[in-house]
Amino acid sequence: GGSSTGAGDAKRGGVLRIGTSNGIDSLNPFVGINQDDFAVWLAIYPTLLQYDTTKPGMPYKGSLATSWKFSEDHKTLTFTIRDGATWSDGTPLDATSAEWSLGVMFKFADGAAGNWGIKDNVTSIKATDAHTLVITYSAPAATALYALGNTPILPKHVWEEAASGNGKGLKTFVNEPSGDKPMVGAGPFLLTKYQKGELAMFKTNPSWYGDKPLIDGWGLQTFKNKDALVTALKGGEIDAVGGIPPTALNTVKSGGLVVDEGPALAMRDLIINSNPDKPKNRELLNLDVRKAMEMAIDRKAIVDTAWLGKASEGSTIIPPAGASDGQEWHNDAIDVVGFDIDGANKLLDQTGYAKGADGIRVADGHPMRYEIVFADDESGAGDRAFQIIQNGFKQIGIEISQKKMDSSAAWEAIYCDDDCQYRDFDLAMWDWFPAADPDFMLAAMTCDSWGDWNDSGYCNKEYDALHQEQKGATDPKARKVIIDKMQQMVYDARPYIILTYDERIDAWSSKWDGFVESSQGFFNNFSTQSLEKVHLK
Amino acid sequence: MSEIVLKVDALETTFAPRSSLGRSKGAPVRAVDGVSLTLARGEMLALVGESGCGKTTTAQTILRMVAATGGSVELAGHDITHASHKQMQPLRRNIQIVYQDPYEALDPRFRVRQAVEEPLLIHERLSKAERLARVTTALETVGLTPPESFLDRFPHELSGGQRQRVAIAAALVLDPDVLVADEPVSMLDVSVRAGILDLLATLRRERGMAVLMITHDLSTAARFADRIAVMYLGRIVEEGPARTVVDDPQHPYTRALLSVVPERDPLLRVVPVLLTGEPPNAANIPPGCRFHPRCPVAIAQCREVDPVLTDLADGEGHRAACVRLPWLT
Amino acid sequence: MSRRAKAKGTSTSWLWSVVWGTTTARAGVLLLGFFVVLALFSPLLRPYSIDQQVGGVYDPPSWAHPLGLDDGGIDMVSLLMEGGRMSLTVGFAAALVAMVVGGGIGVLAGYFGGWVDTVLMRITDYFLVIPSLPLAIVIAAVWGPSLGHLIIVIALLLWTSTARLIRAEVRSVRERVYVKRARALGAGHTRIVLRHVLPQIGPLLVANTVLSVASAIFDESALAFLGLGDPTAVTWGKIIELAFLRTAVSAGAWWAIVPAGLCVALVIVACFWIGQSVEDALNPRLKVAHLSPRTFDVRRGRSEADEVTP
Amino acid sequence: MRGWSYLAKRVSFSLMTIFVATTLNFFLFRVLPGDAVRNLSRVPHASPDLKAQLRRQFGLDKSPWEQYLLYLRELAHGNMGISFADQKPVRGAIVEALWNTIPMVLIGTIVAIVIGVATGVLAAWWRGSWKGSIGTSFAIFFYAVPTQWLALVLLIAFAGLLPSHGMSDPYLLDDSTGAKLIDLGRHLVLPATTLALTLYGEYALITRSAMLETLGEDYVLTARAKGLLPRVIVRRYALRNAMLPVTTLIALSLGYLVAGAILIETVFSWPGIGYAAYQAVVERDYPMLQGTFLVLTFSVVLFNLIADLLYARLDPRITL
Amino acid sequence: MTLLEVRDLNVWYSLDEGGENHAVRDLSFTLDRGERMGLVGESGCGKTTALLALMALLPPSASVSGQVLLDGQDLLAGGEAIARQHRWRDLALVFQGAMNAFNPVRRIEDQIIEPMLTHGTRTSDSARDRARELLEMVGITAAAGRRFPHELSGGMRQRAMLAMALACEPRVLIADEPTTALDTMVQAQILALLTRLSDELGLAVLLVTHDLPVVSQVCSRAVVMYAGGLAEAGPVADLFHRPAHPYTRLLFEATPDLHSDREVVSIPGAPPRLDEPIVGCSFRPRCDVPLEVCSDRAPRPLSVADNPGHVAACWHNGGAR
Ligand SMILES: Nc1ncnc2c1ncn2[C@@H]1O[C@H](COP(=O)(O)OP(=O)(O)OP(=O)(O)O)[C@@H](O)[C@H]1O
Ligand SMILES: Nc1ncnc2c1ncn2[C@@H]1O[C@H](COP(=O)(O)OP(=O)(O)OP(=O)(O)O)[C@@H](O)[C@H]1O
Ligand SMILES: [Mg+2]
Ligand SMILES: [Mg+2]
Repeated sequence: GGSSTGAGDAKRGGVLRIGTSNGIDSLNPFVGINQDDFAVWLAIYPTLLQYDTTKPGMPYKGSLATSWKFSEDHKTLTFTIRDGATWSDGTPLDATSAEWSLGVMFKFADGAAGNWGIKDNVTSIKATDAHTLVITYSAPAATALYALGNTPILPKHVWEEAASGNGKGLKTFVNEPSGDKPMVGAGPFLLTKYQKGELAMFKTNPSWYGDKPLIDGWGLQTFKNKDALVTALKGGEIDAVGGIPPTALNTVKSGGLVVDEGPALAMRDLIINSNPDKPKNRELLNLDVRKAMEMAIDRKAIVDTAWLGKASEGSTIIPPAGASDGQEWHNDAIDVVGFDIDGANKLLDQTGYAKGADGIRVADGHPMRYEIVFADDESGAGDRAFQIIQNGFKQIGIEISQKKMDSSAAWEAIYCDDDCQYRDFDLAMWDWFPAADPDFMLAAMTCDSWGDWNDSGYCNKEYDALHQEQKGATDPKARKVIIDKMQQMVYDARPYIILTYDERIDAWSSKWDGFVESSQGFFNNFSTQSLEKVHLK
Repeated sequence: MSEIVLKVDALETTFAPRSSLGRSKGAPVRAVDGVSLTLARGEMLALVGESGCGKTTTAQTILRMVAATGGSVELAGHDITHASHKQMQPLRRNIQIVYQDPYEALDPRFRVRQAVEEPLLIHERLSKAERLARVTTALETVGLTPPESFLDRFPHELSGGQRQRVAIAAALVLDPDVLVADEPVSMLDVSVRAGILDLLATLRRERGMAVLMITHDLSTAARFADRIAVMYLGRIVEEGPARTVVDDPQHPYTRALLSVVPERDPLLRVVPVLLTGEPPNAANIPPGCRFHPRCPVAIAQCREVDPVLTDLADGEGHRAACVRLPWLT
Repeated sequence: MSRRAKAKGTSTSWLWSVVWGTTTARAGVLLLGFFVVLALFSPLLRPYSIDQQVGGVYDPPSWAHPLGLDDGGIDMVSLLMEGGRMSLTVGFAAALVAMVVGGGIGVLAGYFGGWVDTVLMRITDYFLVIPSLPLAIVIAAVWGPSLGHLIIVIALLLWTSTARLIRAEVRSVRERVYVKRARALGAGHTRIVLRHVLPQIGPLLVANTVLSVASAIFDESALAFLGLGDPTAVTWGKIIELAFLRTAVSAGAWWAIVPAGLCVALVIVACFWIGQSVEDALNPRLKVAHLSPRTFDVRRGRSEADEVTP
Repeated sequence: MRGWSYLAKRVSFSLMTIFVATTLNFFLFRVLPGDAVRNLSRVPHASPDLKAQLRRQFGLDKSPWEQYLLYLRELAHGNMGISFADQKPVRGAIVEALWNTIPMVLIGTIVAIVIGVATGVLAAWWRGSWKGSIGTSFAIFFYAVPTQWLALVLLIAFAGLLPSHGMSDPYLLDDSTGAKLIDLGRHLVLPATTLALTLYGEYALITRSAMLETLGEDYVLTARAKGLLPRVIVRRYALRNAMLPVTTLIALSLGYLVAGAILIETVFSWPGIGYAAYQAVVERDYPMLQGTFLVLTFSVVLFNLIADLLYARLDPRITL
Repeated sequence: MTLLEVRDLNVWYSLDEGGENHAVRDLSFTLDRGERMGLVGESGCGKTTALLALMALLPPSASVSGQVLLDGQDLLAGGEAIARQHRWRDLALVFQGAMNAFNPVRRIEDQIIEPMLTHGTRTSDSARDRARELLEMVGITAAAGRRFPHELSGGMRQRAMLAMALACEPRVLIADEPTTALDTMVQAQILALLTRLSDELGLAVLLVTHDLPVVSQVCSRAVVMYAGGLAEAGPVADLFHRPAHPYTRLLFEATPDLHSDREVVSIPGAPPRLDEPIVGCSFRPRCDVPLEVCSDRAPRPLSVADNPGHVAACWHNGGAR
């Protein structure tokens, strides 16, 4: 990990050249969905809060808001907004600015601003004066800070027109710098230049309200080709990379670069269609079959071969890196069934699905042969993982074949549309990049999420009740208890078999120092700490 | 005169100009422009004329390989000018054609036996043995003896003369009434030409087959044909018994044509009548007598009057189409 | 002379004599044969299983694994053999489809001429100008990737050139005297096409198909590289794609990339040698060079023929 | 007169082709799976209202025929639509991508033509000798290697020595024109070389066979009989005539080149039109895909036309 | 008087499939200044090959022996460099296919000028004048020189070819079947032109044809070739009236006459293969008066009736045993 030295004696200046293989999708906060988009907004727009990624539980820390306070009943949240902040063009930045911006997102939460999800239980957003922003809720909201904290506050004087009327202008607004002028912002950095799919350039914002970063600016260069990314880092064309492919780790290590590894907030999963109304291949609803399947998956081999050791074996739907509000949410008490072919076979034998002449088990008169819907963005490591699973399943008399699709088609194949009840698939392999707060991931398993994020068809009233309960559990400790229970429920029912949790590999040139040691890597969408502290040696 | 097997009357064949973008480019090519001729059983008629005057097109039209745009063709009493494909099919066996190029006339992948029996397969239902018998006879007729030694050869294993004989055998095997021979020997060496021409002569004598021979070699025509028809720019300009036409040509074009035939004997040197002017162009037929621009004896009248074939007083069926006939000597 | 060479015709034995008689064509046949044999017997000959890990990720070449291992720790030699099987299957199948479609259209257009020709050739022209790779991308994306679709997509790219070539040849064959003669005889279209035209264009079609196999394998590798190949089938193109996805370049694992590309290149070279030799032989004009850096020999002494005495 | 009608005929055929391709282009993309609106809105939570609104905005609620007419009308005004991916006009993105592709393709092609034609001529001249065989073998090899593979091999070989990504170093400090040009040049080397090498093989083979064909023509023998020097004959007679088919084929290949650059642009992340087309497929960006597809078709048609006109210009037998 | 002498010329073509074609065998003849000589024989008997050998234009697959002496200098021995200097300056060649003998993409005039500049016989201005002059001489307007070959008819092209052949004022004009592709009327025109030019310019002409009557009318002497070798050579009148070789006689008899109904014969059989050794007289299998010796040994060309200008290679013409 990077070490942090005191800011005082560090060298100032320089442009940090960051390479990414993710890339900016759109700079419009109502359009973009990539992780890099969020990271960029965090760097150029003010937010009420940021996460403190240096601490394991990622507690919130103030940004535009210097402090925040819940009322007794936990239904009113009051932010104190700092004094003297301005937008980069000199326009004042205060509570009313936040009121307007969050108000827009609230207003269009069912439309253009859907991905900001700040509607939950909110009844009003009000700036009572220039320093005070008051949010009121209809019920205690455990996720209130999560929902509001990192949401960028947009300059009213730039966005006003786009936000007028039905808000349809929000989606088509071109949020890019034009000419030589940097884009109006109020984060630690200002966006000066943007070429889609290639590059974004930032310079340090002289009028930022926080501590001045040490660098003059930074650039984010997109490499669609990971080889080129690694080559560029090694060749000194760029200084730092988040997300080195594991296959290149040795090369990077031998290249005299600083390598930082850690868990990432991502997981790979095998989805088993759990829709209770599933008409075909209903044996897949049998919990013993599912358990046997998990037992036939050699997670270690997947970690070693597909990920070259740069991953960890999966268990629940909340990755170990998932933390917020000072709390880590992963349930590590779960008793994961191990790789055990014999055990799996025994289990299956008990179900009565006997092996046929070709070694494939027969369930309800048909052979246990399934297609796995495979989103092609999983290609590479995913292919390898599939191969390992396929081998394991073969040994327990289940044959699977890969049905690779691009992500749009895969989406079509497994997600329910607005009023669909059932998608006709058996198995699928995909990934999740959950949020810091577990609520999102937990919600994806609820009956309500059918036709939305729920792709497994899992539906359990008891689970749904717990989900409601944790939303109101304003004490993180108490909330964790509920969430642990939920994780256990999902684990036992196995709508998902979580294969692995990702690990990230970051690397940077030894010319640089000052990266903040963080569970989320040096470039993330939770905090700008690293960018503020990094400096030339 | 004996039975007429082929009668061509005022035959016209016009090739439409090539069009581009719906508009036609250039004038239509009147390749055959009012040809009349008759062919009696056992007769050999030579059609002679300059290159491009429409000889081949006449033959193709008679065989219905190209459509006539005017006039009529009567084959053994049937008007075939507008016969459908179906009606034409049974009649086709009565008229066969031999082409100029013996190297191209046979499918390189067909053995002699296959090439000769193809007409039988198309027109008759015979057993294998019967077909073989017919093929063998045909090969014998054309002088490819012993036939057995030729049956299984490929064309490239034969000499030019032999190939032409195979082509003739294939034309004969159906015993047609009319044989059209389009320059049958012009691609062959002098040394083997006579053999082929003799063969044609024998066939018409012994089988009563009528032969329409197309040639540009007047010596050959004079020697082998009964009658000669001289063609110029799509029209027959003179016609009559071979000897009469050669020895007593009436049309100035025939005279010019005859004058340029070189003599074998080096001691007899003739002064040719060389025609000047542009070679004829079937897309642009001059008004009046079509020969007048190149005619050494043209008079003003030739420019207006398009002369028709008229009988000459010699009573031998000798006809010519010239304004200035009969010559006043 | 050239006339005679042409009239000599083109039989199966002729084709064979060209293919086996020319040095380059023979080299091509042997090379292609080598790959075909390896492909046919790949399941038997493969030293290792292609879905079983036998060593570390990107292990370099060793005695046990002369071409090293891939990113899944699978033996490259075995993979290449299996890849060859699939690549050749795709190549041959697509070339055959293209041959049937393109050849059929070419024969129809060339033989019948007139409006049939105009319509068919217009269609061909349109297909010809549509940029093929993007079209293939779209189609593969629409239909989803599978080996069968891939074959059709590739055939779609190939048939136009076959159609044009065959049409031109059929037009010239149609004007050959023996075809005219058959028509004058009253032979039907079927007979003429089947008995006279097709056998004549046969060798050209074969040569063209062999060249199409090369193009098909080339195209397959390109489509696979763009992620449009059949995800479940191992082909040479797929091997390169996987290596690219799994950063073989920066991992320094050249063995995961280089041999697969060389295999593609070698098969293409082999097909090219065969196809080109046949085409050259069909075009005797190429044999004549009126100008050459070499000149004829001048022999001293007298002819031996003269000395022949019984 | 004839010349103009020929020109008119060629041009009208080209226009016709573009029309057909445009139509095909439109309907082809209608059958792609994946809901345009979902991709468009990028919001899984989008309310039915919003979706309907977006549908209206992008004309997706109309019948395909209406959409088609709309599409044609807009196209006639030079409007290729708004990219689904980044909500920007497609035309600008395509023009930019084209300008990026052109220098790379141009340089690669020129190099390929020069060495390809030279190799072809020499290989034909030395036909039958070892020198000729070497020339031909090189050509065949480069004709045979898969483009993307060659690109990767060059990438392996020159990693670190030459930039392997994009077309410029965005962090270039010296922003004088000279420095920028040098930077562009360095980025150009690998993609342009890949292109040049793959094309070189093809061009050399085309030239060789065209040369062999002309060297067998009677006029070459006549030229020799006239006592001309071999190099004069090669230049004025053989090459001059061989250039007729070669020029045409090269012009034709240029048309497909833009599309063919997809592989190279993908490997080297060259932000050109081919890469744009590929990205558009990946992102299901219909308008962008339609736009690039149209541009690519247009380039093929254009170069076809150029090839025709060039041929007519070079060959006096065809009067323009 | 002798301008060109061919001595014991032999040409072999090595064949792709192995073996070789002995296309010209011990051919000897002479050509005098201003003389018109015919070279006749059946297709494939080696006429073109012999001509190409005269100008050292044979393909690399050929090998030759013997001598081609121009004014006593051997053209074959000196190699390409020597031969090239003589081409067109001394020996000009008109091919059968004038269609393809012109470079299709260059103007006629430029192609006529080219050899003059190459051989340095004219400066470029006077060369252009000369080209116009030549074109007028062969009966096409000088303006036609600005045209491209395809814009001329076959007859005009053949004339232009003649004009080009005369560009460097050669001493020998070799014409390989200059009229076969042309129509009878045009053929007569071209032959008349050829005769006139040779008379006016004192040009020696070697006319290759398989049309005997043409030779009879145009040439004073002729060489009859059979299977690559010389059968008979002599004044055309002698060849017609007193043939010393049965082949010559039969060849004349095979040609019909316009005005007589004389029997026309054909010569049975076919010429021998050239890729196998020929034992005895090459004509023996087709000969109507064979002798016993003919099948054993090949006859040598000997003078007929002590006339040195008339030779025949036939055992009937005597020969040492
Ligand atoms: N298919 C065709 N389309 C257009 N014009 C044609 C066609 N066939 C022949 N012609 C033209 O018709 C005229 C007569 O041609 P045809 O072949 O009948 O002459 P011919 O007397 O047989 O000549 P030749 O002696 O050269 O064989 C020529 O001007 C020729 O160019
Ligand atoms: N390049 C070559 N390679 C091999 N054999 C050849 C070659 N050129 C000609 N021959 C053979 O040499 C012999 C003589 O050919 P040549 O062309 O000289 O005959 P020709 O008398 O001119 O015939 P024609 O009257 O047909 O023009 C023929 O048997 C021919 O097949
Ligand atoms: Mg004709
Ligand atoms: Mg010859």
